[in-house]
Amino acid sequence: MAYIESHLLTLVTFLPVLGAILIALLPRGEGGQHKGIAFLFSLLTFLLSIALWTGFRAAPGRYSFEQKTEWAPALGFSYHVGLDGVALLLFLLTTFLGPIVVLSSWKFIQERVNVYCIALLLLETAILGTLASLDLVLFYVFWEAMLIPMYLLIGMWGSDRRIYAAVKFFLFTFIGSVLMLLAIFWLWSNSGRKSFDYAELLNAGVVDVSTQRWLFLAFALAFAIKVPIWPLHTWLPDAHTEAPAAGSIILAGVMLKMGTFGFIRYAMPLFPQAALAFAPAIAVLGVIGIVYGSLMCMAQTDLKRLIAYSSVAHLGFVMLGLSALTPEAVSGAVLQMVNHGISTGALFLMVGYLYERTHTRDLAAYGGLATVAPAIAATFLVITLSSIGLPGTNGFVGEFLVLIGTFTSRVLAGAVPLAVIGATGVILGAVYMLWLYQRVFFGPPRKAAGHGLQDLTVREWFTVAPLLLAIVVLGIAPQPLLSAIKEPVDAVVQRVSRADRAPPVRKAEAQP
Amino acid sequence: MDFFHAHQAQHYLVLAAMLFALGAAGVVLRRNAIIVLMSIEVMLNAVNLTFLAFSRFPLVPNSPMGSFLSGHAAVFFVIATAAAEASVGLAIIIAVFRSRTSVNVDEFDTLKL
Amino acid sequence: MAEAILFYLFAIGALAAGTQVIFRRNPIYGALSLVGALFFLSGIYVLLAAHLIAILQIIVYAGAVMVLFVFVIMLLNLKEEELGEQRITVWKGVGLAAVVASFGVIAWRALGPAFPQGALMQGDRRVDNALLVAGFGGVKTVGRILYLASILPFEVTSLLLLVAVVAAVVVAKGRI
Amino acid sequence: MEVTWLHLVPLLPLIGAAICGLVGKWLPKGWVYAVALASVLLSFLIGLRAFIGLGEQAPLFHELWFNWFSAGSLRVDMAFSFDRLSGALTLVVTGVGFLIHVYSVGYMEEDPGYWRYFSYLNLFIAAMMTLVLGDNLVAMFVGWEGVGLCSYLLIGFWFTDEEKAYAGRKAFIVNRIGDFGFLIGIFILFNQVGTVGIAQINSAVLPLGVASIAALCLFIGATGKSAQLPLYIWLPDAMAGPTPVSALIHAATMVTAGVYMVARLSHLYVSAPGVMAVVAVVGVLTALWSALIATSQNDIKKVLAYSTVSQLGFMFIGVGVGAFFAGTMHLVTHAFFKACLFLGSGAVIHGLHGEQDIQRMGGLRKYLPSTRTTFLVATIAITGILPISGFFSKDEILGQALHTRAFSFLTLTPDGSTRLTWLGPLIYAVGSFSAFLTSFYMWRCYFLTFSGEYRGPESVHPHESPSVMTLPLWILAALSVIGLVLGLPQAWVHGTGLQHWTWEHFTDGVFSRPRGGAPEEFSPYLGYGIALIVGWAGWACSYALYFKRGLAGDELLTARIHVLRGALANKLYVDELYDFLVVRPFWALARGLFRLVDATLIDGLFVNGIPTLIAWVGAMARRFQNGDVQRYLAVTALGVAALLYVFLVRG
Amino acid sequence: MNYDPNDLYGVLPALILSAGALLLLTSEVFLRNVKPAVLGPAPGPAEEAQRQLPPGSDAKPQAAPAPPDRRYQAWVAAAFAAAALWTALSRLGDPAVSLFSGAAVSDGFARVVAAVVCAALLFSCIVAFSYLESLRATRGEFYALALFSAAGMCLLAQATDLIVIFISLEVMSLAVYALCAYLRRGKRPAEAAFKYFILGSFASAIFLYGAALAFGATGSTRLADVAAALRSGGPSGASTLLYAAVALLASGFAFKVAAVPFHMWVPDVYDGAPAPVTGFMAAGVKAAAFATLVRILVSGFGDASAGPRGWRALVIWLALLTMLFGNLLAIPQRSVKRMLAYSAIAHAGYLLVAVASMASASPRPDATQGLLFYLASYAVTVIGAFGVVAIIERRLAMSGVGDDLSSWAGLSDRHPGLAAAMSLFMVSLAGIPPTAGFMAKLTVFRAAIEAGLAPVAIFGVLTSVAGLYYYLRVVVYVYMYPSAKGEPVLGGRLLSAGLAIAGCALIVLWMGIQPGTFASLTQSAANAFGR
Repeated sequence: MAYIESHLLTLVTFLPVLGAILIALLPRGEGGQHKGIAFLFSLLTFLLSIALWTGFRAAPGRYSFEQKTEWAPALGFSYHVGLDGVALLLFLLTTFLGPIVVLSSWKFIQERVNVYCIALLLLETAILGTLASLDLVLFYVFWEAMLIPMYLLIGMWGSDRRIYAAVKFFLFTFIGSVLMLLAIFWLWSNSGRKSFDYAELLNAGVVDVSTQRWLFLAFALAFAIKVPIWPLHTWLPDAHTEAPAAGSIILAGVMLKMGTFGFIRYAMPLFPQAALAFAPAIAVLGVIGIVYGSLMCMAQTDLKRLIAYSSVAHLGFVMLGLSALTPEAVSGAVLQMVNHGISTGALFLMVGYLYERTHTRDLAAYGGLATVAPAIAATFLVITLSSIGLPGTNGFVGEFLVLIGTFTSRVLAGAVPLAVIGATGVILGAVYMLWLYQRVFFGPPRKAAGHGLQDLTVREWFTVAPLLLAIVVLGIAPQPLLSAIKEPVDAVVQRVSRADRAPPVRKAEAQP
Repeated sequence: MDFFHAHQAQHYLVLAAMLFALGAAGVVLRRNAIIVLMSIEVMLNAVNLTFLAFSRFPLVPNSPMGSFLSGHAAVFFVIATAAAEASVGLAIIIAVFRSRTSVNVDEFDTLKL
Repeated sequence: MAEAILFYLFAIGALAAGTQVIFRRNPIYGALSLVGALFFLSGIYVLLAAHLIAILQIIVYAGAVMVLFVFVIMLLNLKEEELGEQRITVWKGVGLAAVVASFGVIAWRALGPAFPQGALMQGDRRVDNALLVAGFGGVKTVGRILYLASILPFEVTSLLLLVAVVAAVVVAKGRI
Repeated sequence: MEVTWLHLVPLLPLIGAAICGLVGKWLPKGWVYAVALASVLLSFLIGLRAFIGLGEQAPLFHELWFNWFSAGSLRVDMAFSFDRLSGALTLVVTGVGFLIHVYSVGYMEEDPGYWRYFSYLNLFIAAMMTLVLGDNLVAMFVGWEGVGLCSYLLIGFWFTDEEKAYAGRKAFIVNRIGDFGFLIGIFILFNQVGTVGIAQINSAVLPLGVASIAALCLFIGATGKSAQLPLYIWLPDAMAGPTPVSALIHAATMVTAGVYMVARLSHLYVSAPGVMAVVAVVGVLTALWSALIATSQNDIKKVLAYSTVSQLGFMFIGVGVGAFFAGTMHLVTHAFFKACLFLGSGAVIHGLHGEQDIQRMGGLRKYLPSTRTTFLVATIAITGILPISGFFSKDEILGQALHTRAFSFLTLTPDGSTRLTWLGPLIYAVGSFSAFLTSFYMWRCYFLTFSGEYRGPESVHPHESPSVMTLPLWILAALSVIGLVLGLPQAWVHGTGLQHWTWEHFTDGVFSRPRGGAPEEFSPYLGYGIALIVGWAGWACSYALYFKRGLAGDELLTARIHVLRGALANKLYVDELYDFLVVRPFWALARGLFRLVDATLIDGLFVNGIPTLIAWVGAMARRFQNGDVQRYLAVTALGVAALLYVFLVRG
Repeated sequence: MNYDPNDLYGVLPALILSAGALLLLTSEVFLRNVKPAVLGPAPGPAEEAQRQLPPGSDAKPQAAPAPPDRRYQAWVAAAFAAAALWTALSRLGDPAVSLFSGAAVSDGFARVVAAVVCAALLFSCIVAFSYLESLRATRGEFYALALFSAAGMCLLAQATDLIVIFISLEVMSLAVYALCAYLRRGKRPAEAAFKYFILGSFASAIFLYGAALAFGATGSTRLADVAAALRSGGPSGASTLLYAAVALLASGFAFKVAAVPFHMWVPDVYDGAPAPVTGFMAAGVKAAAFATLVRILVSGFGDASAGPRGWRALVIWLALLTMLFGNLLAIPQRSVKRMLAYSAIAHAGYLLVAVASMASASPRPDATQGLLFYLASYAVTVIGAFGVVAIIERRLAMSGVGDDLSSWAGLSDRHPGLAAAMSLFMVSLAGIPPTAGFMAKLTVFRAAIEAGLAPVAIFGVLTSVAGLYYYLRVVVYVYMYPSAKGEPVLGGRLLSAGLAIAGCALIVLWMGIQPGTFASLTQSAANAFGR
C-alpha cells in the first residue's frame, strides 16, 4: 500500500505512455481499436488521478505523493516528483480533459489514427510530467517533450495553414525555453549545491539581485511565451485556429497554464526579489493582455480565432493576479487557470463540433443555429456565460478574486488603476462573447445552419456534460479547490512579497 | 660569407619556409590536378628540410627524446607518407579523369552551393 | 665557407626548380623539374649531415614517387587543348596573398628571432649536432632511433602503406 | 435571529427553473405550470410567514447558508438576511411575480417555448430574491447579475428576430457597464472595511472621500440596473420581450433593484452627501427627460417603458434627498400599478392579436371592460389625480425633496452661512413638472387606447382576455388602491391601527438618517394641493387634446411644436448619439489595432520578418560555396593566416 | 629506449580492426565468380545505373557472369568492429598507461573515443550492406578500407606524438578518401574524393609544418615535452616558435573538424560521398579529429590556453563562427544530405564550445564528459540519419543527382518506421528531449556555463533555434506533406539497414531517457587530462 502510495503519481503520469506503446504495437488502420485504447487509457488515467485528489494532504513546504529516485547521478539530476495544491489542480484538469479530448475527435479524425492517438497520449504524459516534476531538468525534459506531439497534432490534422501554424508554434515556444535551460544551468553551477533539485535550490537561498533579474527574465520569457503574455501572443491565434479541435482543447485547456504554472512554481519563488521588481511590469502586460485581447476578439471574423484571442484576455487576468501578490489575487489566479481550462476547453470543443458539421469557421456563414440545434445552443450559452464570468458559473470566482485581490494589493505599485482597467475586461468580455453568441445562434438561420444540421449526438453529450457539470459545480462550490491551493499560494506570496524586507542569504560561495 | 655563418640555421629554415610557400602557392594557383599534387610534394619536402635543420641546429641543449635524430626519423616517415599520398592522389585523379575526361581543377564543380 | 657556397647553390637551384614545377604549363616538365628540385634538396640534406635521408630522398622520391607521377601523366596523355588555359581569378590572388603572408609572418616573427646568434651557443661555440654527435645522420644512428624509439610510427607507417595500396587499387579500378 | 429555512425562498424558484429548463420540454404542459407556479407561491408563503414573524423580538432573520468561497482575508458567504425592507420586497417580488406567472399561463398559451419561458421566469425570481435577501454585497451581486442574465434571456426570448436578440444583448451589456461600477464599489468598500457584509459596512465609519467614491461607483451600478441617465437606453428596447416580462422585470421588480441597493446601503450614502445630491439630481433629470419622451411615443409599451424610467427617477429623488422610506414606498406602490398597467397593455395587445400601436386602438372600453377598468385605476394611481397609492408616495418624495436637509454639508458652510439651498426646491419644481407630464402622457395613453372609436383594421376583432389573465389585473388594481395606506401622513393615522401599516412607521430604524437630519415636520396639505392641481392639469390637457380630438390631438401638438415633438418621437436621438460616439469608434479601434499592431507590427515585422531576414542572409552566404576547390583552398589559407596573425603578430 | 611488447595491448582495438581488414582482403582471393542462375535476379537499380552512366566510363558487359556472393563481408566487418568495441569498453576503467615510450597513451578518453568509432563503424557496415547490395557494388576492399580508417581513428585518439598523430591521420584520411571515391556512379563521388584529398593533404601538410616547428622549439615531437617546455619557458625564441606551431597544428585539425573557415570542403564531400560513408565520416572522423584536437591543445598546449595569445579565445571565435555559419547555410538547403552536411558543421561549433570550456592544462571533468557525450550522441544520431538518407538515395545514386526534400514528402505513409526514425534523429539533432541530442546539449552547455562562457552558450542556443527550423522542415515533409505522384515504395533490401537504423534510434532514445548509464561510462575518461 505504501508502495502504491509512493509510486501512484509516477503510475498516473506514465499510464498514457503504456497506451501509446500498445497502440504502436497494433497493426495500423485499426482506427477504431486505436481510439478505443486511447480512450480507455485516458479514462483510466483520470480514474486513478481521482485517488490523487482523495489522498492529497496539504502541508506547508512538502509535497504529496513525493518520490525521489536516482536518474542520472553522473549528470547530477534525479527523478523527483510530487504534487502541491496548484500542481494537483492542473494535474486533475489535464486528466479530466484527457478522455473528453479523445472522445471528441472520434468522428473527425479518420486518417493516420494511430499516430494521432499516440501523439495525444504522449502529450498527456508530457503535460502531467511537467506538473509533477520537482527536478528542474526533469521539468525541462517534459516541458519540451510537450512540443513535439502538439506540433504533430497541429501540423498533421490541422486545416489550411497548419504547417505555418505548427512551425510558428514550435519555434516560438522553443526560442523561449532554450534560454531558460541556460538559466537552469546557471543555477546549477552557482547555487552552491551543484543540484537540479527544486527543493534544494529553493533552500539554497537566492542569488544576488542583479543576477536574479537575468535569470528571472530567462525563465519569464519561456513562460510568458507559453501563457502567452502580450506581445508574445501571436503564435496562439494561429495555433488554435489551425489545430484540430482536440489540439485546441489541450492547448487552451492545459498547455497555456504551463506558462502561468511555471511562473508560480519556478520563476517567482526561485527569484523572489526579481519577481517583486518585475511585478508591476508583468501586471501592466497582463492588463494590456486583458484589454487588447478583448479588442482583438472584436476584430475577428473567424470563430476559433476569436476564442483564441479570448484566451489572451483570460490569461491576462491570471498574470495580473499572480503579480498582485496578495493571497486573494494569487489564489484567484490559480482558480482562473482551472476555470479557463474548463470553459475555453469547452468552447473549443463546441466549436469543433460546429466545424465538423458546417466545415466553416467564418462567422458570416453562421446564424440562427439555435432554431436548428437547440441543444448546442443551450450548452454553448452556459459555456459562454462561464467564459464571461457570470456569478454562479466557475468563471466568476476566479476573476472576482483576482480583481479584488489586485485592488487591495499593498505590494503592487499602481494596483488600483490596474485593477480598475482590468475590470473593464468584464464589460468587454460580455461584448464580444455575446456578439459571437448572437452571431452564431440568433437571428434567422443562415448558410451554415442549412443542410439538416444535426444536434448533439449521445457521444458528444458525453463529452460536453462533464464540462457543464464542472462549470456549475465549481461556480457554486469552489472552496475545496481554494483550500487545496492555500498552502502553496501563501508560501509564494510570503516568499515574494517579503523578498525586499528579508535580505536574501547567499549560499553560493560554498563552491566545492 | 660571415652573414651565412652568423645566421646559419635561419638560412635553412627560411629556405624551407620559402619552399613551403612555393608549394602552397602551386596548390592554390594551378588548375592542373597533377601539378597541384606535385606542389603538395614540394610542401612536404619543405617540412622535411625544416625537421633536418632543426635537428642539426637545436634550440635547446638536449632533446627530451634523447636524441635530435628523431627529427631524421620524422623525415623518414614523412617521405613514406608522401609516397602513399601521391599514389592515392594519382589514383583519384585517374578516377576523376574517367568520369569527366579532364584533370582541370576548376571544372570540378558539380558539387556546389 | 664551402658550406655557404654549396648552400646558396643548392638553395637557388631548389627554388628555381620548384618555381618551374609551379609555373610549367605541361605537367611532364613540372615532373622533371620536381625531380631536379628533389636532387638539390638532397644536396642540402647532405649539408645538414642527413646522409641517410639524402639517399632516401633520391631513391624513394626521385626514384619511386616521380616515376609514378610520370607514369600517370603518360597514362592520361593529355593533349595541349585539354590542358586548357591557366586563368587567374580573384580568389587565386587572395589565396596566394594569404600563403605568402602566412609564411612571411612565420619567417619574420618565428624563424628569424628563433636563433639569436644563428644557433644555440654553449660557452663560445655554437651547438652543431653534426659535430657533436658521432655518426650523426648515419644509417646506424638513425636506425637505432627508427627501430627503438619510434617503433610505433614505424609500424603505423607500414599500415599506412598497405592502406595506400588498397586505396589506390580501389580508386583506380574500373567502375564498381 | 438565525434561521435555517430562509434559503428556501430563492432555492425553490431555482429548483423550479431547473426542472422546467432541463426536462420541461418533455413534461406535460400542466406539470410545467404547476412546478413554476407552485415554486413561486411556496416562496411567497414562506416570505409571508417570515414577514408576520418579524417583530420587536425578531427585528430580522439571518441565515448563513454556506461559505461560498474565502481566500486570504476575504470571506464570501451565501447568507441571507430578512428584515422589514427586504421582507417587504420579498413579498412584492414573489407576490407580483406569482400573479404574473398566473397571467403568463394565459399569455404564453400558444408559444411553443413556454417551458423555456417559465424556467427563465423562475430563474429570475430566484435571482431577484438572492439580490434582495443577500446579506453581503457579493451575494447581492450574484442576484444583480442573475437578474441581468434573465432579462437578457427574456428580452431575446424570440431570438429569431435580430432586433429582439440585439435588444437583449444591449440590455446585458449596458447592465454590465453598470455592474463594472458595482464591482469597483465592492472593491473599495472591501479595501476600506475589510469585509463585504452589508451590516458591517452599514456600521462602519467611512471617511468622506472613500465613501463618496464607493457610493458613486455603486450608484453607477444602480443607473445601469435601474435605467437612469445616462444608461437608461436599454429599457425602452427591452420591451421586445413578452409583455408579462416587461411587467415583472422591467417595471415592477428588477429595475427597482438600484433603488433598493441605495436604500440598503443608506448608511454609506448618508455619509457621502455629495453623492446623495448627485443621485437626486440624476433622478430628477431622468424623471423629466423620459417623461418628455413618453409624451410622444405611440407604442403603448414604449410609453409605459419611458414612464417606468421616469417613475424610477422619482424613486431616486426620494432616496437621493435622504427620504429612503419615501423612495422605497414609491418602489412598492409603483410595483403594483405599473405591473397592472403593463399587464393591462399586455391584455390589450393580446386582445388585438399583437397590435401595439395606440394609433390603431381606441374605443376598446366596450371590448375589454375589465382590462379597461383596471387600467383606469392604475392610471389614476400613477397620475395621482385621486389620492390613492401613487399619489401619496410620489407626493411624499416631492415634499421631502422640498424640505430636505440631506445636502447639509453642501448647503451649510462652516461659518453657518448657507448656500445651495435652492437645490431642494429646484428638484421639487422639476419633479412636479415631471409629475404634470406623467399625468399628461398617461391620460393620453389611456384616452387613445380605450376611449373614442376603434381605429384598428376591420380584420381584427378585439376580445377580452381569459379570466386567468384578468384576475391578476383585478388583484393588482386592488393593490394599487389599498397601497394608499402605506403613504398616509402620520398626522392622520396617529394612534389608529393603521399607524403600523404606514411605510414610514413600518421601516422606522431600517434606514440611517441623513447627516443634516430629517426635515422638520411640515404640513403636507400644501403639497397635496399642488400635487392635485398638477395631476388634474395634466389630465385636463390630454383630455382637451385626446379625449376630444382623438389622434387629431397629436397633429395639433405637432403643428404647434413640431421640432421638439419630432425630436421626442425619435427619443431625442440618444441611441444614435451613443452609436456615433461610443459603439462605432470602439469597433473601429478594435479592427485598427488588429490590422496595425497584431498583423503588421508584431507578426509582420518581427515574427515573420526576422526569419525571412535570416533565410535571406543564408541564401546569400550560400552563393559563396560555388564548388571551386581553389577558392576553398584560398579561404583555408586565409584561415591559417588569420590564426598566425593572432598568435604571432597581434599577441 | 627499448619498448615493451605489452604496449601492443594498449592499441588492441586498432590491431583488431587491421586484422579484420587483412582477413577480408585475403578472403577476396578465394572468391569465384558464380553463374547468374545461382545468384537471384539482379535488382533493378544496377541495370538502371548502367543506362544512366555518363559517357566515357566503360560499361560492364551484360553477359559477364554475376559477381560472387560477398554478403558475408559486411557481417565479418561488423563482427570485428564489435570485437574492437568490446575490447575498448572492457578496459574502460583501467588506469591510463603510456605506450611506446610516450608515443601514445591508452587512457579512458582514448578508449571512449575508440568505442564511439567502433560503434559508428559497426552501424555503418550494416547500413552499407543493404546499400551496396542493392547497388550490386559490394567489394571486399570497401569494408577493409572502413576497418583501416577506423584503426587510424583509434590510433589518432591514442597518439600523443605529433608524428604518430600525423601518420595515423594519414591512415584514416587515405582510407576515407578512397571510400568517398569508392562508388563510381556519375561524377559526384570522384569529385568529392578529389576535393577532399587536395584540401586534406594541404591541411595535413600545414599540420606537419607545425609539428616541425614544435620539434624545433622543444627538440621533441611528444606532446608531454611540448607541455613541459611551455611550462619551463625555455629560450625566448622557443615560445614564439611554439605559438606558430600551435597556430598551424590548430589549423590542421580545425580543418579536420570542419570549423569555419576551414569548413568549405564539408558540404561538397558529404554530399558527393555515398551516404553510408558520409555517415561514417560524420561520426568517426569527427570523433577522432576532436579527440586529437583536444589532446594537442590540452595535454600539449594546455598552458598556452589563457590570455590574449591563448588558444581559448581562438577556439571561442571559431566556435561562434562555426555555429553561426553552419546553421545559416543549412537553412536554404533543399537536399537533406547536404543539409546534414551543414548541420555537421554547426555541431562542430557546439563541440568547439566544449573544447573551449576545457581550456586549461587540467580541464574540469564535466567539460571532457560533455565533449565525449556529445561526440557519442552525435555519432549515433547522424549515422542513423544518413542510414535513412542512404535508403532514399539508393534510387537516385546512379542517376548522379542529389536527393531533394520533395522525395521525402509523405514518407510516413509509405514507410512509417523510417519516417518515425528520421523524425527522431532530426529531433535529436535539434536537441529536444527526450533524445540523446538534448542530453548532449545539456552536458556541453552546462560545462560552458560552468566555465564562465555564458555569452557563448547563449549564442549557441540561439543558433540552435535557427537549426530547429531546418530540422523541423524534414519532419514537415515526412509527416505533413502528401506523397508526390509516383513516389514508389522503396523496395530492395531494407531489413539490415532497418536493423541498423532501429538500433541507432533505440540508442538515441536510451541516451535521452537514461543518460546516466553512458555518462557514468565517460566518467573514467573525464579526468584523463588531470595532472
